[in-house]
Amino acid sequence: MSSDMYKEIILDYYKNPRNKGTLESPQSVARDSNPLCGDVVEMQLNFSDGKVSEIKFNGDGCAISQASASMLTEVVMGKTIEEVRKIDKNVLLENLGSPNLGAVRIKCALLPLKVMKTALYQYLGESITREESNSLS
Amino acid sequence: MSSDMYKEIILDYYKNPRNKGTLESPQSVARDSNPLCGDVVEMQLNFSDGKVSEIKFNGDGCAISQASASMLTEVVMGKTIEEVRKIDKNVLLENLGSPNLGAVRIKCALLPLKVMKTALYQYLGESITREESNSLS
Amino acid sequence: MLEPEIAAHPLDLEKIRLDFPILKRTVHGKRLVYLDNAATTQKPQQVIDAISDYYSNYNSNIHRSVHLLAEEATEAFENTRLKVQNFINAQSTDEIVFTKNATEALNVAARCTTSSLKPGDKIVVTEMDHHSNFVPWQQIAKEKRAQLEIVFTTEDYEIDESDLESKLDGAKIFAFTHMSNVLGTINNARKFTRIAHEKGALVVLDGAQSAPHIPVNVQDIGCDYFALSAHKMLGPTGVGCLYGKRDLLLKAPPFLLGGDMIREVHRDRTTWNDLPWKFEAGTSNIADVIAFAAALDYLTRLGMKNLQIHEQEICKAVLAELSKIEDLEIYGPKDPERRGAVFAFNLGGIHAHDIASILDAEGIAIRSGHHCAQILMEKLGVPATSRASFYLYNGYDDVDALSKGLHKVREVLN
Amino acid sequence: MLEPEIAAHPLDLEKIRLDFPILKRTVHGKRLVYLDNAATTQKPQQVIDAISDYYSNYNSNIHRSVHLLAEEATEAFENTRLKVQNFINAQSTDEIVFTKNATEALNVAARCTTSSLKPGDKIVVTEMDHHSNFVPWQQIAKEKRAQLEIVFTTEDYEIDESDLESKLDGAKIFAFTHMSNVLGTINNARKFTRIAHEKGALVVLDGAQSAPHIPVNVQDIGCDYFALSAHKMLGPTGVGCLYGKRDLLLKAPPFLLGGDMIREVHRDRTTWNDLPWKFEAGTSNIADVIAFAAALDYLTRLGMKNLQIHEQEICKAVLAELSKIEDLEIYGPKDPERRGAVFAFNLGGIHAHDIASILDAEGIAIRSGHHCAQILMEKLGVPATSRASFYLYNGYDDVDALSKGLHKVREVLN
Ligand SMILES: Cc1ncc(COP(=O)(O)O)c(C=O)c1O
Ligand SMILES: Cc1ncc(COP(=O)(O)O)c(C=O)c1O
Repeated sequence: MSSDMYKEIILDYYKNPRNKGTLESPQSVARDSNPLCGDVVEMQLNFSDGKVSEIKFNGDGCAISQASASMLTEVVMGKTIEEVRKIDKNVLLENLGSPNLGAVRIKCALLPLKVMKTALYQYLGESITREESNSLS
Repeated sequence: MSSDMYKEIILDYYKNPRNKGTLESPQSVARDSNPLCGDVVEMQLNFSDGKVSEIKFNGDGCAISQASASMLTEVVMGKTIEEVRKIDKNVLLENLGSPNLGAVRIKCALLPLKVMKTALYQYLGESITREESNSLS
Repeated sequence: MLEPEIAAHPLDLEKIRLDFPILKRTVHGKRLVYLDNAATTQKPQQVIDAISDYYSNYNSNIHRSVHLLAEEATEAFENTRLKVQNFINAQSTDEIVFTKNATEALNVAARCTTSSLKPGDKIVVTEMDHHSNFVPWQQIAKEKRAQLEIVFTTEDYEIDESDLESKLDGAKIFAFTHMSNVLGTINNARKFTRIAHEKGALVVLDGAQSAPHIPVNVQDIGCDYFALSAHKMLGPTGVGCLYGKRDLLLKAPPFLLGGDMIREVHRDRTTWNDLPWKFEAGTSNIADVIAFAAALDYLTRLGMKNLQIHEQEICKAVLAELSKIEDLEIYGPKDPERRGAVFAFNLGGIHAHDIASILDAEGIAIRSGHHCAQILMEKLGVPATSRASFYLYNGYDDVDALSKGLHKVREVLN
Repeated sequence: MLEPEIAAHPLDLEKIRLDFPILKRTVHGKRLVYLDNAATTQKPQQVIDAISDYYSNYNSNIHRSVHLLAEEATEAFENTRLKVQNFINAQSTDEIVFTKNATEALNVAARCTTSSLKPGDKIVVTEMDHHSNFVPWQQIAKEKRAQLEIVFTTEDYEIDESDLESKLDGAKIFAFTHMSNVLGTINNARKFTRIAHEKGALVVLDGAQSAPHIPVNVQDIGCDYFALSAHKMLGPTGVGCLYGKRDLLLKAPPFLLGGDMIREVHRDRTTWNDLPWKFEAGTSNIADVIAFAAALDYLTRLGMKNLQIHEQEICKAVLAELSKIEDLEIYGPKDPERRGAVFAFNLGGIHAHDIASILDAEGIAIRSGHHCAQILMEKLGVPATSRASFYLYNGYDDVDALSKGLHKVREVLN
């Protein structure tokens, strides 16, 4: 049901996106799209003292993906790298108010997390494991 | 039912084939096969005074095709060209005792007629029409 | 379609709906309003029963066997071929090849028409073609170093005729859709076929959306190949048909190779079976081909002309209702006589997936995305659209539901 | 097959037969004795019901849509893929591609393995291969000017191992059948795969006859590709599967082109979807793929090991009974452990079609002809054979019926 999917939290971030935009010279940038619906999300991050010091998202897509991206920037901001590593699908969905998304729309919600993780690993000189990538798409 | 298909007439011609063999120098020879079951039938004919004066069949195949070929040689023998032209599917099946052959086995029964007609037309310098060919296969 | 010469009479929706068991179900507690018919249609009990009846009573492999089950199955299977022949008015059952869907049919047509293509030869398609009638041509063009030309769509969502004329110059093949699965545009297949033939090009017509909705007469149109999908016209999934003119199919190479499509196999060579079996390799989808006959019977009984009139009435209602919704843009012709009842639209800046999800919560099934027409999306300048598509069991109540649902979308997301 | 570690227990035929509605029917007034299982098997009510249930309750196109019906259909469809993966013990669902039958699966495998074949390269097949695993290779060899080698069959109806060893020298591909649909021979797929791999050849295994009858573990066998057909293992017609190792499928070109198998379509280029969808163009046979899960559940519940033991018992009985019939020659191994329950035979000089017709009159359905194995017929020196093939619902009563029927054939035609 719409009320199940378009939770207050999602509608709030969708209508009033926080941290949308670009950083001046980000230390890491990642971008990906969901070929099924054309959602596009880009994440830009800066780190200092082992923490996320600045983060912005940009993109185009449905309410779910854009709200998820915006919400995620707030969750990540200020966290240590180890804390950010631990953010998974469940953490994300809880923060979105556990919407009932179904198998297709859940990909919209997860895309920003995959992009953010990709940017993090890029900064660390690592790359996303196939397992984690699968769990997010 | 077997009794419906393997009529006395068919069993008789199958067990005691008449006119099986080859002519010395036939005026017309035709041969065809049924790719579905590997039945092969050859017909050799001689004509005189506008009538079939000699006919032999040869071949390899099931009881239906071989009995039908043998029976057909007897039906055709001595007939005028115009009479032979008129022999169609119905005439053939009646002469076989109207066996209940079904859509697949009926092709076995019809093959000799197609071959005989082909030999006839060859002798006349004609060729079998697509309609007649279709009605016999 | 050989349409009986009777006066058109309106469809009896109440009676029709009783034939479709799925229409009894609810979705999120609401009545199911199924408006995703361009993707696949629902099935009447008659089709479902034909499948059960086959498996319960005469399931058997076909063609090469003499036992009774095989004979019954073979007869029923070939009977569907005859019904397809009559439904699109082909000249002979030799011209009807069963495939697994319209996509396979189009791939076969592409192979049939291009086996002697030379580098530099021209293949023409249109901007409004479905990926299934675009990607095969694009890739064969690459493979054979042929030239692919894409005819423009006008601002009125029609094929640009002057562009068509010029691009067809010297073309070997023209592949186009009879009815667009996005715009709803019904192309003048007869006229375009005549033009293409005058220029010496073969014509491959994608009938996946036309065969379910309007009377089709391939001899009258004159096209060389025609593809359809059973599941878009009340039939089961897993069955498509390729119509091809007999002399063309005779000369064309086979596609899939294996059992049933051969005449004789030798160590060093193989000869092919007669038409149409030369193009049907391996065990066919016997049950579903047989059940497709029940779908064709259903359509024929209603009358394709009546169905078309019904859909034109629905078209008028949809165009009237949706025009009342602010910021709603429909991509497609405005004239109900020139279009089918499939409507692609966008609503303000709201993403198509959000529209589809909110409508789903209201029990309304529509589609959102690029509808396998990315070239067209690019042309329209949108990443995606919503799409509502109607069929013979849809009525004014469904149009109302859609309109109310779209107002709800606004409410939730504005 | 991940077989539960339980003691083998015999099949409860009486209970099993109740699941197959067609077994209640009579043929020419006699009980149906269905012995044409190598052509296609009968279907249990569970499979028939799964189809009706889908069409009556959640029929929808899949993958690209967000409405509830589409989600339910997509989940059920992908669930079958998981069941196939488990049934043959593949490593991932990425490795399971749905096709329309085993023939299409083998054609896809042939295209996958030969895209970079060079003139003179060697493809090896065997004399006992089905046309569907022979003609594709023969024609590709022609097209690419590659060399086709055909491994001999021994007098014991086995693959000639020393001939195999020598023909595999320098070969690029070895395609062979896991179980012969004529001889019944079960080839040592694991050993032959090892030999082929040692010689540097890819292995394509035709599992159309093995998957229904014996436990299959593709990882243990080590083959690169494996093909099966649902309709030969209780499932609906219109569904096949191609297993391919993930890294090979990743590198292989797609086969059919069109909707669903693409990622992005541009005017000048197209990129492909992820595995396995890259190989699934157009609308899939959704209903039948979903219903195939019910067939796999049925087989898994009985246990493939139990089924195999049952068929070995049947084998012994058939070999014993038929050996009593004068002039009856069986073409196939004598050891029930090395063969499946499919028996090709000839009876004196009586033509196979006459045998089949007379048995049909007794209610017994067998097949007659070349069984899509003309190379093998040529080798055996016969134009055709009769073939009786058994499955899980066949018992000793059916063996008796066959034996009595064959005596009747003698009576009528001698
Ligand atoms: C215009 C058009 N062509 C081709 C197709 C392909 O049909 P199918 O997916 O049944 O192969 C479709 C349906 O998606 C279509 O709408
Ligand atoms: C050994 C073997 N391979 C391949 C096939 C082809 O299977 P299908 O006709 O389902 O494509 C068959 C069945 O006829 C077979 O027995």
